[in-house]
Amino acid sequence: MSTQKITLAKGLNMGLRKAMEDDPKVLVMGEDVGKLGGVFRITDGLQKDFGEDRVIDSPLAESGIVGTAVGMALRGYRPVVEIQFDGFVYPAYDQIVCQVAKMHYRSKGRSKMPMVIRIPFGGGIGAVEHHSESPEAQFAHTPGLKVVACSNPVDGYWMIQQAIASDDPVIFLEPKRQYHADKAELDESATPEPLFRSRTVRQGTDVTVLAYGPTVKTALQAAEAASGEGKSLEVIDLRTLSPLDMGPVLDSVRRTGRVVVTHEAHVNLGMGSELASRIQEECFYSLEAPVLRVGGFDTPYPASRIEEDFLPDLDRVLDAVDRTLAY
Amino acid sequence: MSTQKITLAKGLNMGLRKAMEDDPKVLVMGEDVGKLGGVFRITDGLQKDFGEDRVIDSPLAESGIVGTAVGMALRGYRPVVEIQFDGFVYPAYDQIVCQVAKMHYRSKGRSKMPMVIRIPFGGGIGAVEHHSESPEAQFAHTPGLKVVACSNPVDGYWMIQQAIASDDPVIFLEPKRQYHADKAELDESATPEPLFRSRTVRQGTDVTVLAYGPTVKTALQAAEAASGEGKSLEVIDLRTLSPLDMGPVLDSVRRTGRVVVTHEAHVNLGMGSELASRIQEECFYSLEAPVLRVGGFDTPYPASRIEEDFLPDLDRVLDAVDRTLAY
Amino acid sequence: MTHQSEFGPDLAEVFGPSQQDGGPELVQLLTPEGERREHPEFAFDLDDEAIKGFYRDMVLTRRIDTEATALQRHGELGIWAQLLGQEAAQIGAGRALRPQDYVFPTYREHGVAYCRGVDPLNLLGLFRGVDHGAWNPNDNNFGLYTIVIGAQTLHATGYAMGIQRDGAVGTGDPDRDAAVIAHFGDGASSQGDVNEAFIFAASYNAPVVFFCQNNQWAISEPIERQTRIPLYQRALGFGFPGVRVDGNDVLATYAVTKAALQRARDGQGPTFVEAYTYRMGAHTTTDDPTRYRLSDDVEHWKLKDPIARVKAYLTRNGLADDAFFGAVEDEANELGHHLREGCKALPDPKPMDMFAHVYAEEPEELRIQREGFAAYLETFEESHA
Amino acid sequence: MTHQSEFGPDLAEVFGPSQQDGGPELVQLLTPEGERREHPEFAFDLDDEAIKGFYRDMVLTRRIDTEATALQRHGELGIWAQLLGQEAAQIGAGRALRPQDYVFPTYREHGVAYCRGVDPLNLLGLFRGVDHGAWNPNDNNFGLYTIVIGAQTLHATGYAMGIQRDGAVGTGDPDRDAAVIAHFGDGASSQGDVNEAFIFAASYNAPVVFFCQNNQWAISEPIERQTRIPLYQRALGFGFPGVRVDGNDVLATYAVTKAALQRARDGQGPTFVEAYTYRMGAHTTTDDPTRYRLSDDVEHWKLKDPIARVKAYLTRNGLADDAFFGAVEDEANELGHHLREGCKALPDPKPMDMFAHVYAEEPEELRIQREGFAAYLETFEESHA
Ligand SMILES: Cc1ncc(C[n+]2csc(CCOP(=O)(O)OP(=O)(O)O)c2C)c(N)n1
Ligand SMILES: Cc1ncc(C[n+]2csc(CCOP(=O)(O)OP(=O)(O)O)c2C)c(N)n1
Ligand SMILES: [Mg+2]
Ligand SMILES: [Mg+2]
Repeated sequence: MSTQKITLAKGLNMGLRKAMEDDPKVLVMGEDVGKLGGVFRITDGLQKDFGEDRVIDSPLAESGIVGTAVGMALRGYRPVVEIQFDGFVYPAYDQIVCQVAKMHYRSKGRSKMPMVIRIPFGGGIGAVEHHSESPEAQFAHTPGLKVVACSNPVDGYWMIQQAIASDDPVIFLEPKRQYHADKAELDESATPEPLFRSRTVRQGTDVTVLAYGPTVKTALQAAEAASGEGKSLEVIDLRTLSPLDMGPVLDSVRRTGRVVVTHEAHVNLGMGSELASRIQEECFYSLEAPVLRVGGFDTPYPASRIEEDFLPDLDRVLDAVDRTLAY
Repeated sequence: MSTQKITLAKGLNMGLRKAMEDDPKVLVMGEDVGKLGGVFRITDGLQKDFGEDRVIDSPLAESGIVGTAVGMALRGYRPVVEIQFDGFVYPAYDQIVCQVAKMHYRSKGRSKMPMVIRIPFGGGIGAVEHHSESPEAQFAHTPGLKVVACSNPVDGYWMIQQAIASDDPVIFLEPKRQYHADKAELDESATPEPLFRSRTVRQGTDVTVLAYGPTVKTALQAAEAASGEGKSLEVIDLRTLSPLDMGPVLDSVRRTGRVVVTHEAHVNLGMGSELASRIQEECFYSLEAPVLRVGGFDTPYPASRIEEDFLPDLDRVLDAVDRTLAY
Repeated sequence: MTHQSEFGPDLAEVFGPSQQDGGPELVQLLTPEGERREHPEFAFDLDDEAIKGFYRDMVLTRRIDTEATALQRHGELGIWAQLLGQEAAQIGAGRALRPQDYVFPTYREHGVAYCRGVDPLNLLGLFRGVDHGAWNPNDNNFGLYTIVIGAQTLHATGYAMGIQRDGAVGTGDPDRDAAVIAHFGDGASSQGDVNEAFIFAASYNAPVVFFCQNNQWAISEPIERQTRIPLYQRALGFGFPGVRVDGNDVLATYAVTKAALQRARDGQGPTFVEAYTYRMGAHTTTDDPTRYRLSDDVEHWKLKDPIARVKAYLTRNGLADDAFFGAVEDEANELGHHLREGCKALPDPKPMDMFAHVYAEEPEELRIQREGFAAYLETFEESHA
Repeated sequence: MTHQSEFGPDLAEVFGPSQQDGGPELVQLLTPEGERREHPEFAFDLDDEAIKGFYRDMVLTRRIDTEATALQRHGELGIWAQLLGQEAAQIGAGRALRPQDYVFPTYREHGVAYCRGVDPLNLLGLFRGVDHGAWNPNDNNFGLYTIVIGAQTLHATGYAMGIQRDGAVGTGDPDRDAAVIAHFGDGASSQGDVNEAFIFAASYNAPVVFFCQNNQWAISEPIERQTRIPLYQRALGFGFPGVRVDGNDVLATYAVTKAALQRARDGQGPTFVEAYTYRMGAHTTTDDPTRYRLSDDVEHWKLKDPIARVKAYLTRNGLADDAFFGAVEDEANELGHHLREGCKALPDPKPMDMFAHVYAEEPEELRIQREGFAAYLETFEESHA
């Protein structure tokens, strides 16, 4: 197969289509996923080709969407649920943490829950309240769920298929501000990396920068900028948030001795706190400086005109890099 | 006023009564809080004395309870909501994180949200699924909420009144297995400590043990046991989880250089991870060993016959103490 | 300072309150005195042998309940959710099912579980604290008990949507067409999830029967707190039929549920069945109903006992003799023995079991945690050795 | 492989689908042609001057909407939720309110906001991204816009319960008795929260009017996905009255809402008002309705324009002349100017504003974070200096 240049939105769309072609049990469900193709057009064209029974426009009720998806999964289907925006996942929170996450455990493995819950997450698109949230830590704290975040078009294509193929429920986070941003070359004949693996996206020797979803790009930009000043940053795209793939992280930290974690979620009890905890536990003697965290501040997501101040950016990442290097 | 020996359940009940007497705007609402006095009897006798309009038995719907409480708060009331068990707070999650937490911010401080959401939390009572959860980290991650946990009868009495007096919404966690356990002497004429302060409940020099709610007792027992072996543990009852009161914690760590955090919530992204992150950030050079975390494992809460293995206990705390001392 | 609410229940006057006798809309085919009644819409289409079978079912179900209650009192169970008084509702509903139908229960459906062939011993596990559900839901098309109120009604609706997608609705093949039944209580009817289940079921015309046992109480809260009008009418506002059946009448419950299930299997969509009954016991063994309800009410409902009326019918019409009743009693005794002995013999889980089945595919970090705990436990065994 | 669902809408046949013309149950007092109609239950009790006032209100409201839409197109707003076609529903509802009543809006209640005296400029803030809500809800008893679908219906119900507790219901004092109105859309009717609001309101007999603008669409989903029967009937199942009113008829909407509010103030509990209307524009300025609906439908609804019919009535009956219409037009132009100039002049928030009002009492840790960020920002100012 020849390669093509695609956006993240396109990669996800193609990945969904592929999964639906490969397995008739795969269903897509959510608000406006049918004719409209979702507000971000990620499911564009799927209902036309797979019909209303496989691409299901739902009533406006997130608990209902996830709860009925549980039932469909129990019947042997593999539902892929779209939550329209991050901030609207909360009405379904009970079904996710008490039912989706626990069904396999409760049933001693007799009832599988092969469900994917797709959530466009993060900010930076100038949206109104509730449209720019980063709820990943809350799900990662819940045993029974797996949580991943893609950061680029090629990962979008492969990871969505892998998540659908997983027999465990996967919270699938998509950095919405990347949907229609950068394009990348997709080779459909390639062999993807496993889903629950982190990836070192830039080698470096001075500081390890951990990122996922939307902040991978920020981290890479920071690394580029830092290299101009003679600082060598290693950037890891975590990709999987639960489970964490600590192998590459610890390897890197043992080499650099310095870590900056960056995400859009609030710093307090965000993924950065878990990463910092594990790193100091595992690499205590390798650390030259404390693990520093650069995230959304511990305020509600602000009005969009100042969202870029709320969100971690190149400068704040570099500031943390400088601080860690100054130790 | 003379002192009396009371349980935690009694302390909370007396505190609620006092708050209702002091301020006619204080309302109590929840499932079975009326004639039954709540399944744990924390609201025992209140409906009889304050009437059905102030002690409100609600329909069986947690989102409805919290959502209507928001409206009552907007009308100038101070609702105290009871969630029957920790595991049943999730249907109200959306109202809590999107409305209760954000109303003050959204309205530029014009709409106050003086609401208390009482949640009996934690395990150890031999209950069935969903009755032993520890959801605190999820709330602490949410800006706009304040989160506290009481650990003893006297704190129960004072802290509930202080939480009700707070103009910010407070998630009020009550260690249910302590409700009817140990008694303590209450002096109603005493001046309580402020609500958002941690308290050193045992002085020590070798290791700092951080605990809250149900694990304070465990930590104190561990300290007692350790002292027999010549190890001196300092125990801090955090009391406030959001905001954290880092002052006493950092002071202690600077003296001991070693920390063990213990809570019943899952270790992964639990309060321990935030505490570890902050401690390594603030006291990097004081630490002699990594901050260690002893919590519920990263599995769903198991069947109650093995819950004591899931929960952190004396031995697991001491094990961590030994590990940190061995560094 | 004691006072009642000043906001009068004017709606109850308009729409009529929920009545102790169920009101005129109640479908009844067997009176509390044991007399058969006809109903214009619903007929009981089985013979007297079947009624004898229902009698047996109800006696055995009650025995499961009293035995489990006793086991709780003796400390063998942590808690037990009693069904006393609800036997007819559960047997009537349970016996109306076909093998291919699927049941989503609450935590109180012991009688339905029995009808599905779930060993009652398996029900005890979660109340004893040895597991969260001992049976395989796929063995008997009987889902695990669900404790979060109302959550299972959405699962039921989704499962029914799956049945539709499998083409197992409205084909006319009696062995293929399938329905789902979702059990829940009167209190549950207030949960958002339950109402969303109604919406999804109506919207997709899903083959699901919403079977509500209105036992008049949600722990200490009377039905009037949840609704001011008869509960079955809730369904009408969502666009599907609702029926109130005498839940203490096993014949009527059977007939109505059977019709509703057939409607679902035929592709005619959801039905709401309100089985009007009464929780004769406490909410659970830890509850104390004397705090909130009158013993008078309980006495009133004793006269409507679901088992007594079938016994009266069988006796009065000479359909069963002492030998029959004695044989059922013997069977019940045997069952009691099975439960008592079986319960005590239920193996405790091992600490390490808590790590089993968290995921279909265990992540490395959990494996490490598991192995770490195993090693930790071994240090104790060593030190005790 | 294109195919439609095989699960037929049999319920729609039974109960009758939601009709384009609202069906026989529609309360209408002014036809699309501008003719007055009588209704046995609801009368319009104001004079022609009031109707002229409504005309003005609707024209100004529409101008707010078109102006804001244009501002969005010019990049001055991030997004705008248009109300085109819903002016009568909002003015009718808004003008039925008394000062002491309280409004809980969605994100589209620009007309109601206007009625409450909220400066339309204040509505732009959140769509421009300068704040989450610029007005003080207590100034006009008009709550902030709520974006999470349905959440505000529970707030409304709770607020109404507060009114009860303040003794401001059923006293007969017209300046004291108060009601609450909760706005929401047809799509919102599927949310658990909205249904729970119905339950709480019925249970406590709360003085709240549930005012649903059924504009036939929830983004791309037609009303049939949310309900198979006319939406106002939903209320009946919860035990309170539901009324379907022509939401493009400002007289009828006013009359029905006024009656419902009075019922609430009198202590007779909740009412559901379904204002049957149509979303003439896109869901928001970022939506593309050509993907999912026919322009035929839009054309059909154009004939029912809420403003045109009042104009027809006024003209036909010689109640208003060109001078009147010209004056209203002038006012609208002035309003347009106010919005255009005002919008561009809306001050951007400062970065540090994000830390304001997180709490009533700022915790120390947040103060430290805030001060840290301020110091960080200063390093830039220095480096730029
Ligand atoms: C979401 C949730 N909230 C609260 C509870 C606690 N609870 C358990 S049973 C019950 C009452 C249920 O009443 P009903 O639905 O009438 O069923 P019944 O117990 O009468 O069979 C309550 C409040 C729960 N299990 N789940
Ligand atoms: C809980 C939640 N889910 C999804 C959304 C996204 N969303 C915004 S408006 C809308 C449709 C609302 O339709 P309706 O209630 O009919 O109101 P309308 O927009 O037509 O006025 C959706 C799905 C949201 N805001 N909140
Ligand atoms: Mg009940
Ligand atoms: Mg709509």
